[in-house]
Amino acid sequence: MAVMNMVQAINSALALEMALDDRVLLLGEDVGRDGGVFRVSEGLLERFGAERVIDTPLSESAIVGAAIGMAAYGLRPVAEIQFMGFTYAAMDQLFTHAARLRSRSRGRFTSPLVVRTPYGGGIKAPELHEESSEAIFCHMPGIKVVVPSGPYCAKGLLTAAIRDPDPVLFLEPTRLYRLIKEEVPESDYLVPMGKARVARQGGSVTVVSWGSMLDTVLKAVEGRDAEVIDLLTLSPFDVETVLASVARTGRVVIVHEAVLSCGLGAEIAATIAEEGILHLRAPIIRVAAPDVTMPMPRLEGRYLPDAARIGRAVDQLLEY
Amino acid sequence: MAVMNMVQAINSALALEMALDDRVLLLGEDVGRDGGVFRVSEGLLERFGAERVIDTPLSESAIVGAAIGMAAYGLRPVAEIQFMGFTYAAMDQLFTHAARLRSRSRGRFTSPLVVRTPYGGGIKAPELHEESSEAIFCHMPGIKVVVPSGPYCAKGLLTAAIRDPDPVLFLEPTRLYRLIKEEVPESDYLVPMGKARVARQGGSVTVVSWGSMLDTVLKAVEGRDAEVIDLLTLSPFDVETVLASVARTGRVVIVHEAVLSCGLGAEIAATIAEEGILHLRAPIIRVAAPDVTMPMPRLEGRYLPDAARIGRAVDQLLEY
Amino acid sequence: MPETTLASHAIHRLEILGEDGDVDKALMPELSDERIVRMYEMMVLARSFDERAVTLQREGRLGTYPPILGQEAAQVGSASALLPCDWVVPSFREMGVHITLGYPIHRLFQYWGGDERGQRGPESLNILPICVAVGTQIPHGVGIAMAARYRRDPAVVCTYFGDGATSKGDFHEGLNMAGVFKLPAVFICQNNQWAISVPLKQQTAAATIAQKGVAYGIDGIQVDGNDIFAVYRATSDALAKARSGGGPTLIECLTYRIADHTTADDAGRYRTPDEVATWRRKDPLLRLERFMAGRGLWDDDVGRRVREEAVAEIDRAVLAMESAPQPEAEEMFTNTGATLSRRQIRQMEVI
Amino acid sequence: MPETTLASHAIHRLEILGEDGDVDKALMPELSDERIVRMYEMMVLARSFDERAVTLQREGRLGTYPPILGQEAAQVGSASALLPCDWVVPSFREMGVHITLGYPIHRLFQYWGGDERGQRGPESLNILPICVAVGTQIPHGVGIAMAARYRRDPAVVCTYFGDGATSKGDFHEGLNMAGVFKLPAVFICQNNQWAISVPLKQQTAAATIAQKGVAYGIDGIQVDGNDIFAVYRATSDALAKARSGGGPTLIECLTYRIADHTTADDAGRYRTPDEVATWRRKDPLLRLERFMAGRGLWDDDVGRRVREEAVAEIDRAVLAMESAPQPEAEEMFTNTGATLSRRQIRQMEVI
Ligand SMILES: Cc1ncc(C[n+]2csc(CCOP(=O)(O)OP(=O)(O)O)c2C)c(N)n1
Ligand SMILES: Cc1ncc(C[n+]2csc(CCOP(=O)(O)OP(=O)(O)O)c2C)c(N)n1
Ligand SMILES: [Mg+2]
Ligand SMILES: [Mg+2]
Repeated sequence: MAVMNMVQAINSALALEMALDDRVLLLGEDVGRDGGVFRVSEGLLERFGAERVIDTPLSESAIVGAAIGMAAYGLRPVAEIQFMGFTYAAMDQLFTHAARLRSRSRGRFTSPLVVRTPYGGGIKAPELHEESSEAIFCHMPGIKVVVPSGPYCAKGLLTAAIRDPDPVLFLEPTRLYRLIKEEVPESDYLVPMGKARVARQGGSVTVVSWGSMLDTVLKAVEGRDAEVIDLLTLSPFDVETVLASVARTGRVVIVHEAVLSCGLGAEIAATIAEEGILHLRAPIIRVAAPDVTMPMPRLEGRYLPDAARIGRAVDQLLEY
Repeated sequence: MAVMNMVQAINSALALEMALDDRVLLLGEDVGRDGGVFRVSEGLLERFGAERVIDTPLSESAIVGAAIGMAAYGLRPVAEIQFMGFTYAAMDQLFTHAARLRSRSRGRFTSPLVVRTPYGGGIKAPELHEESSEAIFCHMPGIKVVVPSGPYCAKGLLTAAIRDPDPVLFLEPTRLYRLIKEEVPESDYLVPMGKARVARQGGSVTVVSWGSMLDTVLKAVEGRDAEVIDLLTLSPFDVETVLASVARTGRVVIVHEAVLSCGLGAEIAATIAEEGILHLRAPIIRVAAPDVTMPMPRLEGRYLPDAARIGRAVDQLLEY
Repeated sequence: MPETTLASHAIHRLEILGEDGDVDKALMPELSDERIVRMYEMMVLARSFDERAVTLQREGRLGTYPPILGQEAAQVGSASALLPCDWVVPSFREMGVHITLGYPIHRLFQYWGGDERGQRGPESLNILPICVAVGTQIPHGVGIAMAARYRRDPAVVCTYFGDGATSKGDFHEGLNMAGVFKLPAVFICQNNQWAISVPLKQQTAAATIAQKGVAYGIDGIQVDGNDIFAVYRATSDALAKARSGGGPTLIECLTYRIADHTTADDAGRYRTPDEVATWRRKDPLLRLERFMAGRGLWDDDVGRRVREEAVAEIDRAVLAMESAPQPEAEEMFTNTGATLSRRQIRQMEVI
Repeated sequence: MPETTLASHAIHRLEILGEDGDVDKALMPELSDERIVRMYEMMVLARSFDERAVTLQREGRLGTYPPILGQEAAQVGSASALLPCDWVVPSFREMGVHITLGYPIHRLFQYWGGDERGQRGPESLNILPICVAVGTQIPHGVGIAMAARYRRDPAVVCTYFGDGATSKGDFHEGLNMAGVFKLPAVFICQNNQWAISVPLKQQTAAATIAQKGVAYGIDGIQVDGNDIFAVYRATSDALAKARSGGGPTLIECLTYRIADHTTADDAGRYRTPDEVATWRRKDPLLRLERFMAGRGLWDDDVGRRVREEAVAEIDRAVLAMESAPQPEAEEMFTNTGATLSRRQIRQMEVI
C-alpha cells in the first residue's frame, strides 16, 4: 500500500498494465515528453519508449481513429484526449466506429480501447476545459463510460477498463486529480465496471452521484439520514443498487455537474419511475447545472451544483 | 392550399424564405445540381443561383462551420447534412461553436442557422442512414431541436426555424418524406417552436412521441382511450402540455426510435417524475429501441418499436 | 535574403498500358502470363458481380448498391499487388478488391442485402468492414500500420477511399499522422471524378489528388486508373517502399464512375451522356483484353469461357446468400458487446 | 506515355528585414515613417500587455494565460495590413492582433480573467471571439468569406491559427473549401514551432506549413515571422489579391514561442535553454529598433518614451478590468439564447 492521489493512481494503473501486457500502449497529445498536461503519464515514455508512449499530432479524430485501428489489430491502446471538450471532434470515430466495430463485423473485429480524458468543472480553467457531457456517450450502445471518484477506484477501474474487450470512455474528474489521497495497493487489482458503490449508508433518502460531485454531496448530506451512491460506471449503470436503495428510502435526489436536460440524471430518474415507482414517497429531484452554456470561471460557482443546493433538495424531500 | 408531401412542404418553406429574405441560403452536399438526394431542394439552384444554393465539398464539419461564419456575418444559412449519421462529424462545430457563439461573445455574434438532416429508421437503407440520436443534441444548451411529423407542420416549423435568431437542428423523418400528404398553404406561415400538438385526445393514458413513430403510435392506440402528444420541438420540449395531459390521465407511455438509455424519453419521464408524480397512477413506461447498435435492414423490424409493442405497453398501463 | 525558393514538389503520372493495348516495356512490371490471366479473370468476376448486384437490387433482392463499373482495373490491379500479410481498409466501393483477395462473394451479396453477417470475413483475410461514413476509415489504416510496425510484422496497410473522401478531416488527420510516423501504409484514392453529383473540380481546387501528399511530406503519384499495369506497378512499388521502412505513399488512380452513384441515384440529373460515353470507351477490361490478344492470351473463346465461369461463380454465391437462414434478433445484442448488461438481457427477452 | 510530370509546385520564403536591421530595398513595402513608428508602438504595447498578463496571472489576478512573447512581428505586421472592413478570426494567441486593431485592452484582460464579457468587442471591430478549441475557428473564416462575397462587400477574412492547428481536420476542410470557392480569405499560420510539447517535426512531416496550400490549389508562402516588414508585405499582397478576386492565400509566419505554452506549462520539460536563447536573439522588436535607429526613428529615449506610454495604457486597462462589476448569474441565461424556455426561467430564479 502507498498513499496516492488520483494522478499517481492512474499513472500506476497505466504503468502496471503496460508492464504486464505488451499490447497496451498510450497515445495522445503531450502524453510522452511532457508526461501529459496533468502529468498522468509522467515517466512512462522513459520507461516504455516512444513506440508505446506516443506523442501524436494535434488531431483528436485521428487519435481515436488510430486507436481503433490498433485495437482491431489486436493491441489495447489507451488514448488520451487532453480535455473532454475536445472529445467532440472525436465523436464520429467513437460513435460511428469504436462503438460499432464489433457489431458491424459480427465479431470479426473488436475495439478494446480506452479513451481517457480530464472531465468536469471547478478548476477555473479556460473555456471547454471543464465539460461534463457524459450523457452523450451514455447514449451510445457499445461504449462503456466510467468515472472514478478517488484514487483507489480510479486505479482499479482503469485496470478493468484496459482489460475490457470493448471500448471504454474513462472520465477523470480534473478537480480531484490532486485533491484526495488514499491508500492504494502498489500491485494491480480490479474494481469491476458496472457496479456502483454505496459511499455512505442511510435510510431516508438516496442521493445518486458520481465524479467530483461526490464529495460535495457528502458534505451536503452531513447530519441527514441519507444514503449516497457513487455510480462509478455510468454506462451501463448499476440499476440494481440504485433500485435497492430507493426501495428502502423511498426518496431520491440525483446530482450531476452536467446541465439538467437530457443529462444522465434523466435516465436514472426514468428508470426509477418505471421500475421503482411503487417505492417512491416523493418526487424524484435532480440537482444539476442549469440549461445554459457552461460559463467561464467567474460564473462557474453559480453554475455548478453546490452543497447548499443539494442540501435544500434533500431537505425538501425529507418533508414528504 | 395544395396537397403536398413532406418533401414538397419543406421545399416550399425553403423557396418562400429564400424569396422573402435574401439572407437565407442553402449549403450542403448535392443540394444544388442534384436537388438533394431526396429532392428536397429540387429547383432551388435554378431559381436562386449557385451563390445561394451551394454544393459543397464532402466536409460535414466545414459545412456547419461555414454556416456559423455566414450566420455571424448576418446571413441565415440553412445547411443540409445528407443523413443524420453524418452529423457526428459536425458535432464539434455544433456544440463547441453554434451552440455557444452567442454566450461566448455575450451577444456580439449569434448563429441563426438551421441544420436540416434526414432522420430515423424504417427505410431499409445502408448503415448510418437511419440514425435517431436526437437526445445528444437535446443535451446542448443553445441549440433547439425540432422534428415535424407531417407536411403541414414541417413547413411551418421550418419557417419558424429559419426565422429563429438561434441555431436549430431540424430533423426530417425520412420514412415520412413521401408517405403522408396533407393540405398545406402555398404561402408562408409559422408553426411555433416549443409547442407540442395533441394529435389525438383521450383520457386514460398519455402517449408522448414524435417524428415517424407518431403514425405507429396512432395505429397502436386505436380502440383505446389514449391521448397522443406529438412533441414537435424536442428541445426545449413543451413540458406544460405533457404535464397537463398526465394530470388528466395519470398514465404515460413515451415512444421513440432511439435506444432506450439516455434517450429523450428519459428526460420526459424524469420531468414527470419530478413535476407530475402526484398525478401518476402507474409506472412511466418507455417504448424504445433496445440498447444495441442500430442494425442493418434485415433486423431493423425487430429493433424499431412497432404497434404491437406500443399497444402492449398501453394495455399494461391501463391495468393499473 | 529576398524571396527564396525553399523547395519544389513535382507531381508525376504513371501510364503503362495504352488504350490500344500496347505497353511501355520499360515500365511494364514483371508479371507471368498466368498472373495476367488471373488478373483478367478477377476483373471479369468483379464485373459480373457488379452487374448481378445491380440486377438483384432492381428485383428487390438486394438493398441500395454502389456499382464499381469502370473501376475494376484500379481495384484488381492494386489488390493483386498485396501479400497475404497485408491489411486492407476499404471504403464502400471496392468490391473488386474483396473479390481479388478471395473474400467470399456470397458474403458481399449478404452485406448489400442488409445483413451484417456479410461483413464477417474469414480470419485469414485482414480486411476491415466496409465503411459507409466517407473517409472515416482512413485513421484506422493509420492505427493498423502503427500496430504492425510496433509488432515488427511485415504487413503494409492499404487504405482505399474516393475523391470525395479527400475533403474530409479524417483524410487529413490520417495522412498527416502517417507522414509523421513514416508508417508502412499505402493510401489509394479511387478518383472516379464524382462524389455523387459533385464533380472533382468542385471537390477541390487542387489539380490532382496526388499533390495532396505534399501537405504531409509523403510521396504522391497519379496513375491512369484504367490501366491495370500502372496501378499494379505503383502499388507494388509503394508496398515495397513501405515494407522497407520508406514510409507511406498516396496513389491517385484517375478513373471514372461509369454507373450511377448507387442504385438509388440518377446520374443523368447532373452529368452528360457524352462524358460517360467518352469513359466507356476507356473501359479497363477492353484495354486488358487488347493487350492479352496481342500476347496470344485472349480471343473470343477465352473471353466467353472466363465470362461463363465468372457467371457460374456468381450464381453459386447468389444461391448461397439466399439460402442462408435469416439472422436472429439476438445477434443485435450479442454483437454489441462481449457481455450484456442486465438491461440488455431483459430487452433481448422482450424483443 | 511513361512517367510524366504533371506539375511542379515551388515553395517560396520571403525575408525583408535582416537581424542587423537592414532591409532588402526591392522588397520593402511602402510605409511612411509614421506608420513604421505606429507599428513599433503596437509591438511595444503588445509586449507590455503580455508581460503584465503573465504577472497578473502569477499574482492570481488572471487565469491561465498563453504568452505571445516573440510573436509580436507576426501579429502586429499582419494586422497592420488590414482594412477596417476586413474580418479577423483569431485563435487564442493573437493578442497582438487585437491590440493593433484597437480592441479594448481591458476586455482582453477581462477575458483572460475568466469573464465572457471580455469577448464582447465593439461593433466597429469585426473580430470573432477568441477560440480555445484549436483549429475549429478556421471554417468560420471560410463562411464569413462566402458571406462577404455573396454580399459583394470588399471585406477579406484573415483567419489565424498555430502550427499545431494545421493537423486538425477543420484546417483541411476549411482551406479546401476556400480553394474550391476561391474565397477572399487569408490564412495566417503563426508557426511558432511548438504545440505545447510537440515540436513541428512531430506535428507534420511537411518541411513547411506553406506547402500545405498545394493540397488545396491555393498559394502558400513562408515568411520570416520575426520580420515585421515581410509579414506586412505578404499579408498586404494576399489581401490585395483576395480583394481583387484572386482567391485565398496561406501565409506561414515562421516564428518562435519564447515563453511557456501557457502560465500552466513548464517548457523546460521538453526543450533546451539553448534553443530558446537562439530565438531570443532573433527578437522581432530589437530587429525593428535596429532598423528604425538606422533611419533616425529610434534611440534610447524614443524607446523609453514608447515603453512608458505603453505601460501607462496597460495600467489603465488593468484598472478598468478590475473595477468592472462582477458578472451577474443571469447573464449565463440571457446569453444562451435570444429567448428563455420556461425551464430556463425557473432555473434562473432558483440560482
Ligand atoms: C461522411 C459522409 N458524408 C456523406 C455521405 C453520403 N455519401 C455517400 S457516398 C458519397 C460520395 C462519396 O464520394 P467519393 O469519396 O468520391 O466516393 P465514390 O462514391 O465516388 O466512390 C456521399 C456524399 C457519407 N456516406 N458519409
Ligand atoms: C482541439 C484542441 N485540442 C487540444 C487542445 C489543448 N491545446 C491547447 S493549445 C494546444 C497546442 C496548440 O498548438 P498551436 O496550434 O501550434 O498553437 P500555439 O499554442 O503554439 O500558439 C493544445 C494541444 C485544444 N485547446 N484544442
Ligand atoms: Mg468519387
Ligand atoms: Mg505552435
